[in-house]
Amino acid sequence: MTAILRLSEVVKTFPGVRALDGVHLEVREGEVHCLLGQNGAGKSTLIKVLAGVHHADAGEILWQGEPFAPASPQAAMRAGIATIHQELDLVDDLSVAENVFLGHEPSRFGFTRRHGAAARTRTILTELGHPEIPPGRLTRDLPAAGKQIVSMARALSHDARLIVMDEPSAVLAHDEVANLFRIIRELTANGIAVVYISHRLAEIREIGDRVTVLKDGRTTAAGLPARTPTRELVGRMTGRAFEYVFPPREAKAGAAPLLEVCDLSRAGEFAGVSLTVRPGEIVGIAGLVGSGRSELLETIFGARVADRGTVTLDGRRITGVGQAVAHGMGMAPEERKSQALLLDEPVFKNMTLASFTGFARAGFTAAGRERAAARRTADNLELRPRDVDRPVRTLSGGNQQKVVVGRWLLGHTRLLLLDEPTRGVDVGARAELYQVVHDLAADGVGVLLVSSEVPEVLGLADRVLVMREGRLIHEAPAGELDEDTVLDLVMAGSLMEGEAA
Amino acid sequence: MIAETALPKAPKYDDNLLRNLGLVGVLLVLVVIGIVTRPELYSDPSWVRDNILTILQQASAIGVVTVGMTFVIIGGGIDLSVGAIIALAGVWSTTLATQSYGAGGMIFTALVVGVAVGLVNGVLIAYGKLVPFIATLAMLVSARGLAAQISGKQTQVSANETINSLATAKPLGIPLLVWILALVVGAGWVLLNRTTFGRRTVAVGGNPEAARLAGINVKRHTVLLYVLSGLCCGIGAIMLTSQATSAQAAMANLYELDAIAAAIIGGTLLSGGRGTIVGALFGVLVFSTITNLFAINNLATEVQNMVKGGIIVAAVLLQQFRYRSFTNLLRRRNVGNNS
Amino acid sequence: MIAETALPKAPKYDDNLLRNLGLVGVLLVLVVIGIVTRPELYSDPSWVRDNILTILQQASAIGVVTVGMTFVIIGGGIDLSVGAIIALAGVWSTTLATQSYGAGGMIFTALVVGVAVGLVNGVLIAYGKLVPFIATLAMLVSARGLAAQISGKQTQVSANETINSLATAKPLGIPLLVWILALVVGAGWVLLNRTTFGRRTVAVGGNPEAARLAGINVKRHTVLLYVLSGLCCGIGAIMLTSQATSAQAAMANLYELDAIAAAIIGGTLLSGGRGTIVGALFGVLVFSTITNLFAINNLATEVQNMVKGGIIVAAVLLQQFRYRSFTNLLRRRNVGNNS
Amino acid sequence: TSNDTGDNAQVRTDTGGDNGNAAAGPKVIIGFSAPAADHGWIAAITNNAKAQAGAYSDVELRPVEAGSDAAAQRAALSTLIAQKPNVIVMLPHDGKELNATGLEAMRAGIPVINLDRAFPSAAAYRLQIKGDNYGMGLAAGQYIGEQLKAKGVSNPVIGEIPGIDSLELTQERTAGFNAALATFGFKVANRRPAEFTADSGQAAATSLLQALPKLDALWNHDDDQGIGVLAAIKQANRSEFFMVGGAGSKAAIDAIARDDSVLKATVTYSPSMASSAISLARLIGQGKGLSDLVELQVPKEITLASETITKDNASKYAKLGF
Ligand SMILES: Nc1ncnc2c1ncn2[C@@H]1O[C@H](COP(=O)(O)OP(=O)(O)OP(=O)(O)O)[C@@H](O)[C@H]1O
Ligand SMILES: Nc1ncnc2c1ncn2[C@@H]1O[C@H](COP(=O)(O)OP(=O)(O)OP(=O)(O)O)[C@@H](O)[C@H]1O
Ligand SMILES: [Mg+2]
Ligand SMILES: [Mg+2]
Repeated sequence: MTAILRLSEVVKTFPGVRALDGVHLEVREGEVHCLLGQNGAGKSTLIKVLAGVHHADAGEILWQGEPFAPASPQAAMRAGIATIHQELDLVDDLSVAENVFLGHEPSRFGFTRRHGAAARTRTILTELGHPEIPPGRLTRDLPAAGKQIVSMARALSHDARLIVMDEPSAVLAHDEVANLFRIIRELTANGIAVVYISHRLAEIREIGDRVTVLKDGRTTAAGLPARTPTRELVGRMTGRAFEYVFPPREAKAGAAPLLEVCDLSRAGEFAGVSLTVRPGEIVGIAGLVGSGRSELLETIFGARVADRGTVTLDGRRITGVGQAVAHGMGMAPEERKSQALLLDEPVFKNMTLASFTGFARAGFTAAGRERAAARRTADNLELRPRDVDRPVRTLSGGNQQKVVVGRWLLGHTRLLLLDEPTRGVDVGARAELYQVVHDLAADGVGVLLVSSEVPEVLGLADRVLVMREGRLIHEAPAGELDEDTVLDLVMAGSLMEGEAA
Repeated sequence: MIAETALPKAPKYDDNLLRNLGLVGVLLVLVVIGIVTRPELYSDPSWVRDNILTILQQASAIGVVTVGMTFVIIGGGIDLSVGAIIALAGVWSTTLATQSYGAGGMIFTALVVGVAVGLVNGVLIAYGKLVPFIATLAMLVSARGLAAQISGKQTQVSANETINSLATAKPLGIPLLVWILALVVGAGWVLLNRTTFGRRTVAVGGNPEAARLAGINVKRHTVLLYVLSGLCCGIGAIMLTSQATSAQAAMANLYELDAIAAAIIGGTLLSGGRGTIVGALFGVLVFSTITNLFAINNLATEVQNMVKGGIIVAAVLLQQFRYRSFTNLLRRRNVGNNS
Repeated sequence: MIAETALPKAPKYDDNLLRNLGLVGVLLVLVVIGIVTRPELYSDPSWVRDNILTILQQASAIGVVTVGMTFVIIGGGIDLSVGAIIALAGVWSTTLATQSYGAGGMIFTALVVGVAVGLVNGVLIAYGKLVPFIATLAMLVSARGLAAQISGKQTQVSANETINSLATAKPLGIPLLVWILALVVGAGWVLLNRTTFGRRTVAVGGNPEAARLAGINVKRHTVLLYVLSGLCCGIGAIMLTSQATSAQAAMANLYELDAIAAAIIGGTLLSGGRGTIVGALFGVLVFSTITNLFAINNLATEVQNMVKGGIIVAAVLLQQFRYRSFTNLLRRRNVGNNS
Repeated sequence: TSNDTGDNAQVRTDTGGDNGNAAAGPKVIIGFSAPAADHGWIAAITNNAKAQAGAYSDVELRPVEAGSDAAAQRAALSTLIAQKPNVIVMLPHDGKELNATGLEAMRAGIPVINLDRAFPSAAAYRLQIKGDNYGMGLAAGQYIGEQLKAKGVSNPVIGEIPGIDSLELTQERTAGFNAALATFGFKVANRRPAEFTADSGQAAATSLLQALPKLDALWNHDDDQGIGVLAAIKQANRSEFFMVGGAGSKAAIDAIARDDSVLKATVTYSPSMASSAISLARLIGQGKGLSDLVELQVPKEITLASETITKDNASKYAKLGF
């Protein structure tokens, strides 16, 4: 097999950051080449250089044997490189078909040929296993997973020789990932090369042919076989040795419930949800994408108004976010960029967003104390870079997530709601986050966790609730469940007594 | 599988349609107020017909400008210089020198001036990286200054009968200016909804980064948007000049505010990425119907103004209310009751 | 816990500082132009001193308004009604009835009117969910209408010597109005940068959803921002009334555009979430220095306007250029050379 | 120009003597349109017209608001024409921009009386009654020239504060002013336009005073904005020059009479022309002529003289101030 793409000594610098510092990469025709690396290692930057978004400061890129320096995204696409970017790059107010063909619309004299575009979109979506997504619908109506499929359809709509996928599985549920792998196999069977980025090592072992590992903008291992033992891969990335590291826990709940949710309902989203969380307990909610878990958390937090039912924290009714926060509830929402972060503000102000009033005296903020507290939290979370004055925008995705979680470590949080806390978070940071959650629980904080990664729910939680189509259908201590059981419940509700849903 | 549950039901209703229905409702309410307050006028069908045509004719120039403005706003910008462009194009096309070239020369001049000023706006914004607000505000000031300079601050009378007759011609019984408005609105609708240019406008305004990643030349497109707005102003300048049979540096005063307000009332998002041409037209019609209502009731200007603010607020609230209650209704119906 | 030394250095340069430096540069350039064109005036130190105070005094009312506007814009809104609020507050506080309560009554009235109108704006926007542009545009129209109604379209002369003397008083040789401007700017700076209110403003404007989910009452805060702007307008109304020793419905015409432009030139993001009070002040000073430059050179209005647009563009470009070249410099130094 | 509104309208009803025109005749419906008043002079125009119409038992005035620009006024007048009044009196935003509307009304058989701002086309009006903008400038220039000459100032520094600079009337006033000064060999050293409002007058005057550390004379086109101009002069603590106003507001006339400020004179541009216009509209509607003239009909054009009000004659003009 010949190398279709070869990078050597590629350097890319942003003001104050050397994001790529001598990267080597060689991708062969028809292979799935995985890129591994911690948050901020430079993976996204690397593929943006390939996609013509950034221009390398130095180094050499050979594409199909020729020197290659795409001046624009269009140039890269014309050369045969299609990219699915990490941040969803869709226009919400265009239809699915319009997004798929944005920039290369089928047209005659400038008039769009909508039926042609719709038909071709439908074909591509069907190939992708999603004939149910209507090409004419506005993209804003799709759930995150649907948007990811549209991004993928867009990449396939080009006649690409190389498709780069930056964490495509981060927002996908279990069965979706299997579907994605089927598509990747079909692509590679046709000689198309795929560069695949993911923080989940199991996926890489399953789909990857070879692996290149980045650390701090440098290639630390190039072209390893995908079956390389986890220990070695993780070691190359971080110096650690394990993927999921769940700290040992002795269940010690038993006090009176901290959070009591009673018969909570919101029309069209979820209904009749009752649950409790005790101090020091970690309760996990498993479920499919779109099963209404995010809405449930937001409603408990008071950010959405319930149609029916009550939420009480320590016996006090919660009816609004302000009150929830005041009484010690915190939430790390699902979409960190749009729901949690002030991207242009420094890290420390983001961390203290919910607690700066507490630091303040008589309405005057205390930036010094805030900064010091934020630094301590940044150390706890091993934030990289550990600079709390840097705008959050310049942090990698995983580190941004740490900032969001860190926000609730600063206040006097007694109940923490976590929605997909490790989405896009690297192996090392993930372990650190798990440790943080455990430490919190050990301090008596109750945690309600939503995650699409079943091992995470099982490994982290004391007690697991399974949610399906807006209802809780099962509850059991984590120890009594295994991955397959949970997946069965999530998909089919097969352990359900009445099969009501 | 994106479960059917995860995909919201296919909309049986359309955001934009509902909004526009809301605006039609507002228009109807205004007409009803007219009928109630001046029944004797409204009892005469030929007066009613004339009145409708008058409203449309009064809306024509600002309507054309609003179409261009809507494109600019959807594309993520704003154009504060539209009134000034009209003044400059109007004045330039009515200088004695230009008038000596006849109607063709005057129209050509107005359009070229509009396009040229739009081009300067676009280049300053796209390549000079100026904030649109500042760039077009600077253009507002400069273009009005230049117009004053060219006209020597005099009102320049158009001696060209062809130009002047544009405002009086009534092919098929409908004023020519209204035909022009209809044409521009129609063309704008097709351009926005049926061409790659329109789709790219939405992309550039809604998510410039995504547009760039999709290979769209965002800068060039931005320039084109301001050129389009300038072109609409050129057309508007000819329309206004023919109506006033003259042009001057102070003409089309504050058109920018009216055009922006009409676009927004019509459902265009000031932050870009969303908007409709038909909504903008309704926005313009609401304003021009309000003016008409005041005129037939002969309200004092200060009362007019006090009431006008209230009507605008009420119109938008009404529109929102209709919209919300309607979607709530649909939602309830789709969901059924959970127990 | 980690030793301070282990932490990375804080950034060595600051966006805002650089921007403001750019504006200071623009001001210096304007002054140099003044010196070159009218050396005989600038050779007289006492004239220069007077001139600086005059520029500051002329900037004082609009400066105060711009501080409020900057808060509103940083908080994600816009206030088109500032000029109209000034007119309404000015007219209301100079009616014969109000004047009979003396200076205290007049000041109180102006402030209350400002706050009340701001409150209405804020409630319409935060709770009525109106787009700020539309809500405050409606308020602009209504408030000017009400002002015309109250004043009977007459210029209302202030017979109150205390009010009128505000514009002539010069404690420590510096006009009282300039002191007021300094006070408001200082208070604004502290409020934005050192208080929880300022923090909330940035959060609400930068990402309202994030602010809400962090427990901030976004709606209430939005209302407070418009109230603050209204309050600044009330202060501005008194300042302007004392300067003109009168008030009328058309006063403070187009102040909204000037205030927004000054804020944006000063580095405030029109989309919210970022901005500086000091920058806004420099923006106001740039405008007022331009006016002064035109006056001492006796430029004709039309030339003035043409040049003014150019100066604004040049100022912003200069500022950007400085900024970019400076950061490029820093970047080059860090990186070394590329092949 | 003051807080007392309305009571000071300039009305003339000569009922006595052998003036046959005063006797009530057939009913005349007069349509009236003037721009939205945000300025004392325009407000006085409207007030005068209403007051004068009220003084006749055989006149019904139908005022239509003309809004804030020419387009709005065109729209308002179309609806007025449709109502077929006997005569229309209008003060156009701009004569040239409203020319077509004048023609439309005349074609519809409604005589049009143009107040103050001339139509270019003679077929567009029946009667033109206006002030003399050029003459106003001439009068101001003449007064200033004479005063300075009397004082023996050879190379005077003269300032000018016009109103809205893009208006043609401003241009005419400035042209007259320059022409008169030229006869003395003088010229304007600095010209800072305001916007007919007191606050803009203050700003313009402050700039002007700053630009001219020494000043001999100042013409401010408009007494309403003059309130701000005088305030600025006081704030700058300047008094080495004298000032001439324009239009002839009550406050200005009083100040001239008191002679306690730099304001020494004002040149009139009286809104009383609106009262005259209504009287003449009535006569036109009734087919009568001016009784002192031999002609059977009202003439086609009347231009009011611009008079110079000084301390000496201020008392005579006091009741004409608006
Ligand atoms: N536009 C930018 N300006 C400044 N710094 C940037 C920019 N984009 C990325 N960086 C920095 O470059 C480094 C590499 O970031 P990159 O996004 O490539 O990491 P990544 O490997 O994709 O991480 P993740 O797994 O979290 O997505 C990070 O330190 C990041 O903060
Ligand atoms: N703003 C919205 N408008 C319309 N429907 C929405 C909106 N937000 C969510 N939904 C719908 O609500 C349902 C549940 O949404 P959501 O995707 O948040 O569930 P989830 O279990 O949290 O899944 P995920 O794993 O993606 O977080 C879905 O049908 C989704 O499409
Ligand atoms: Mg990445
Ligand atoms: Mg979710």
